[in-house]
Amino acid sequence: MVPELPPRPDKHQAISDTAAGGSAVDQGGHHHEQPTGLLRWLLTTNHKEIGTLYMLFALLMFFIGGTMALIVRAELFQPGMTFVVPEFFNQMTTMHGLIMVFGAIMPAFVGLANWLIPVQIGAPDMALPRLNNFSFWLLPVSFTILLSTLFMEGGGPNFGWTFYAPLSTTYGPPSTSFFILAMHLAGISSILGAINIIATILNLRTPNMRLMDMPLFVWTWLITAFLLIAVMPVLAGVITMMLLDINFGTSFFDAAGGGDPVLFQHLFWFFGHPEVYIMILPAFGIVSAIVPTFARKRLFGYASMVYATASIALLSFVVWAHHMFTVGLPLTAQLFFMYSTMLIAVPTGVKVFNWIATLFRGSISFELPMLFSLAFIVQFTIGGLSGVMLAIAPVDFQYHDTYFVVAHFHYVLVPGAVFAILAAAYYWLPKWSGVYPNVKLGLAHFWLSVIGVNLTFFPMHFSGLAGMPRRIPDYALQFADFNMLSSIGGFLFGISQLLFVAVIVLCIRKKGEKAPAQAWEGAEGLEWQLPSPAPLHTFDTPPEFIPERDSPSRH
Amino acid sequence: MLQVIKSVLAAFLGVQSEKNRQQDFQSRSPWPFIVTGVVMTLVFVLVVASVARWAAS
Amino acid sequence: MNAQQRERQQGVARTIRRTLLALVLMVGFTIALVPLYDVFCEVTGLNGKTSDTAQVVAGGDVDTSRKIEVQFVTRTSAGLPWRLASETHTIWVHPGEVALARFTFMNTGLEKTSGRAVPSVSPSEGARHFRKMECFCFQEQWLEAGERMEMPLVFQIDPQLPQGVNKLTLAYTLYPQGPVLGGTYEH
Amino acid sequence: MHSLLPFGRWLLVLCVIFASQVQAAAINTSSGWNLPPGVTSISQEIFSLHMIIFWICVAIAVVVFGVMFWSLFAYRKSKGAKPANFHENTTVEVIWTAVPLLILIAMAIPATATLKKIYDTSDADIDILVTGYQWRWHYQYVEEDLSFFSNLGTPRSQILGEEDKGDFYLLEVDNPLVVPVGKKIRFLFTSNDVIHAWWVPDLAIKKDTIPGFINESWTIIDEPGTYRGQCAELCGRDHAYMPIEVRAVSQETYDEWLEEQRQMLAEDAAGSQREWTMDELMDRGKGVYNTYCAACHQADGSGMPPAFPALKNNPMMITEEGRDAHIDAVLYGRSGTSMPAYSGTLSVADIAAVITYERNAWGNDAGDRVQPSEISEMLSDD
Repeated sequence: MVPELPPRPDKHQAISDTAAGGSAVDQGGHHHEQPTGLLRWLLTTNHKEIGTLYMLFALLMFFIGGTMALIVRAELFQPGMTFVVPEFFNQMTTMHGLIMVFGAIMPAFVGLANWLIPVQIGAPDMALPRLNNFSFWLLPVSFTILLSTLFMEGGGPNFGWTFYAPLSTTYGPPSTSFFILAMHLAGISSILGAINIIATILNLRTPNMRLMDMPLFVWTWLITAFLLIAVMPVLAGVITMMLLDINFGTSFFDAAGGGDPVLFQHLFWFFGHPEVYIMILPAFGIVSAIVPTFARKRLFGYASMVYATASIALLSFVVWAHHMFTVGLPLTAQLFFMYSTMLIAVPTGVKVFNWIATLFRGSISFELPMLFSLAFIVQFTIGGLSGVMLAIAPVDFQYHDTYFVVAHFHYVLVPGAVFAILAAAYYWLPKWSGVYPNVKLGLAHFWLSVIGVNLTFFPMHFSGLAGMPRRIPDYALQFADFNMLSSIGGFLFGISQLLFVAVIVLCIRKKGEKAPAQAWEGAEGLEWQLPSPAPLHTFDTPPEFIPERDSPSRH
Repeated sequence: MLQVIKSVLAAFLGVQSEKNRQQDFQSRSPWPFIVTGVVMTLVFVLVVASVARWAAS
Repeated sequence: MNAQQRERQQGVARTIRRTLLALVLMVGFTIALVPLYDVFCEVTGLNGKTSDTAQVVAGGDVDTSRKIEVQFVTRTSAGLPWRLASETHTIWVHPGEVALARFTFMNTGLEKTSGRAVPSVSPSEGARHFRKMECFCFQEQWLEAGERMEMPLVFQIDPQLPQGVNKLTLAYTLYPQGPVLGGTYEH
Repeated sequence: MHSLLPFGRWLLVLCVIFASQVQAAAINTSSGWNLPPGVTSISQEIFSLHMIIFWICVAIAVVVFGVMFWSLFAYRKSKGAKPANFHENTTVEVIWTAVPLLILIAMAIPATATLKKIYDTSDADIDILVTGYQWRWHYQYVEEDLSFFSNLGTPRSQILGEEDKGDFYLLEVDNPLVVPVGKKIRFLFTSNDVIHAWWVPDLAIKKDTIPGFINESWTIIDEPGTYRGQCAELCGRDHAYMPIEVRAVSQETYDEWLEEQRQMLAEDAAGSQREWTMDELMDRGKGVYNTYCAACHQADGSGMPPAFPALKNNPMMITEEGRDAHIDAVLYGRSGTSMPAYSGTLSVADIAAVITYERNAWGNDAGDRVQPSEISEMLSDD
């Protein structure tokens, strides 16, 4: 693999320093003979275009996965087998999970990384532009395969996104091998993306920018990328063992041949728990960028944020079995995983405290990105607190595999990670498109989302405590009220995301207030020195960076 | 080395004094920190494991 | 190409080499996890699996100060028309004492088939202290149609068994052996 | 850009809604908002642990969100707030690291104590082996030579909405697990196929049943009553339809029940020897069919091809030649399909009855009877 940097045209005048108020300088086009139309997007090696592709793909998957969630919520609107049959219900819950995790949230973060990391560290592009193109296009292939399993005989995967053996092996539908292929492709895409991001961050920073001068979004992604390198091979290993069990007569997970179904869970969660942090660490980086901007005050505890992110990442490798408290671990193991899980709450708490200390004595205004970030902090904290409750092993016997868990991880992932992604979109849309997102639509989107998301997931705490197991298509009558609320909330949240699409369409069509280079008053960072919209090629000459003046950790 | 260990320990708690932080900034290579971090994680695992073993007995 | 760019390119190449190395190490680690897990289970009794080869009688004195209740549970699984029964539900043994239990296998099907009994011990902490000198579970068994066979289990409870444990349950699940096709068993 | 006012007001409303929900959850412990305190000392300990950690979380949330919202309110730019310039403070950082750490340690101590009690399965009076099947539970009283299946008791017509749903919709079974109060019961868990989880909230027991492996747990139920639960681990299509019903009764009632069960077993054994009439077989067969077969092959035998073939007009079931294959399929299952073997699940009378039913219902006109004695001969050891 030969690393290749994008060619550097000499006649090109780099943009440096502030070009406040400047409109887009048209200089992207004359670089090379570029194919036009569809081919251009197919072959692009430009980090901004690939970033856009990633994010549009994630949005599409968000809607597909969301539609599946709404099918689930429609079935659960009232008790009884009312709308779909259980086989299809199981396929919907499984596909919803897989698509949202691997198709929506992860690609959305990778898209943000592609767009933002080079412009935040003053690099001309990602370190490996062609590899970048390849790792994106693996995703549509992967998810086409995954979605096509729904139309195969026996249907698509129906064993939950955690695909526990032997339900997914000995008892899986015939399409399971295609599911494994799709997961392999998505995994390879993630690994390649991670390598690219690490290579970019470690080598292409503008001169004088030390690691401790990088914006937190870059830091969180650096750590996330290391997590990906560490755990994606484990996922690949697990699904390969499944494939061997299914097709080649091995018995890794089959007790009949001397295997152990619990081994599957250990391996899966050894991947799966760091995976959870892969889906939240970049969100921490986003919020750490937005809160200081609109509090007009520097991020409190930059260094401790970096340290906390790193220790969360390291600790995430030693807590996996808290997903398995009911499989019958010996007492010592149970205690070990309970203690380590409780301890991981400490660095996570530090982050929340840092954001609040950033707000304290700031000069706060409530633009759209700030609203989403504040909602993120509150809602993520709710998810974190229910996480602490889940860490207490004896009590987890009552919570495990109920809607309480569903409420917990959705609070972390939807009002958490998804809100952070939406915050990021509203924050950087002026930079991407050159116009501010429409405030009226954005406000409506925000409030409907907040109400919808909490109406969906907050009652799930209660249905879970009251005893409703997860992944059931039909339930006892005492859960009916909570489920009806959740379903109403789910549809409200789902439909209000169409407003977001409207906001994006308006931005793409340049309908809206023109944004200057420094789109937000309090924003810091190299990306705000670029005109809005940022031209296709930026920082061909590394920008000037003076740590004493520009570093987020300066004194 | 002692300095690195101290920094990593502080990092686990998310706390670092001003002076030490400045010192950390001076070193350009992150590798000592990464290696120490992994080693400290192992130490952490052993400590928690022995606490668990003690509590279980 | 200027010096800075060359330096960057070398840096990128170095980083890629290192991350690929890390990737290879992780793949190796994943493969190693399977045998590691077995070792870990054997050492800690994580999953209640007992050793799948015959062990020798552990020396030392028989601990007559306590008696352990050993309970046998047998099950057959779908796809194998066999029955497996233990002579007794429970026997009491002193730690260190060598004991014998008899199990009866019956093939109620119409063909010669093979099966294997998979053992599991609960509480799992007891698994590694359950030493088997002779067991039908070490290999697969063949039975003619209608055949009945009695097979012994010779075992010993290690005197190292933790003090709190005074009852061990040994469960045998009988699984069909033979070609596995498309995830379901032929019989 | 826009005014704070609507934002603040909304947040306030939202907070009030949250607070009142949380309040209600905490107070109405019996109204289905919260964990049940349960009927064992362990379940009550778990419940109080749950409430302690819940209130600690509420307190943390109040403090954290309090400071946050107060800051949002007090340092509004629209009110002319000027930003301060601090961005770190080691003392504060040490405090907010140490305090949560101490709280967590304080939580870990009682949690450890409870966990140790949960793991102490020694000196049990009764051992019950619980085996998960797709999709029913099997209970075996290890010392009593007594075992039976426990199936969903809710009729399909209620699930499909053709009939009003009963009070215990999806939480009722045909054969509940009966146990005496005040006795230490040790449960052993395993599975026949995939992983299930046996969960009864009132007993605070949730344990995975894993094929080929055995798990254990225990309980002492203090109050007589009926305690209901469900399978808690996704186990395939009918995961929602395998409830658990535990009936805790006095020792005398339990002994009577045991005696009754033994008599029924004896009757069944006698029944497998005698000749059954067509009506008897059809009557019993219909019940067995609806419990075990109708979920896949449908109550009217139409099946759901291609996965679940139709039995109505199925050549195997209307011809004399198909008879052996038919019996074989029910006894030993069909390899390569999801048709399980019923030889270990159903009694010989049930098997004979259901085969007879399938051959003579919905217009199938094989006209023959399959006698229990015939089946037991096929299954006999020699």
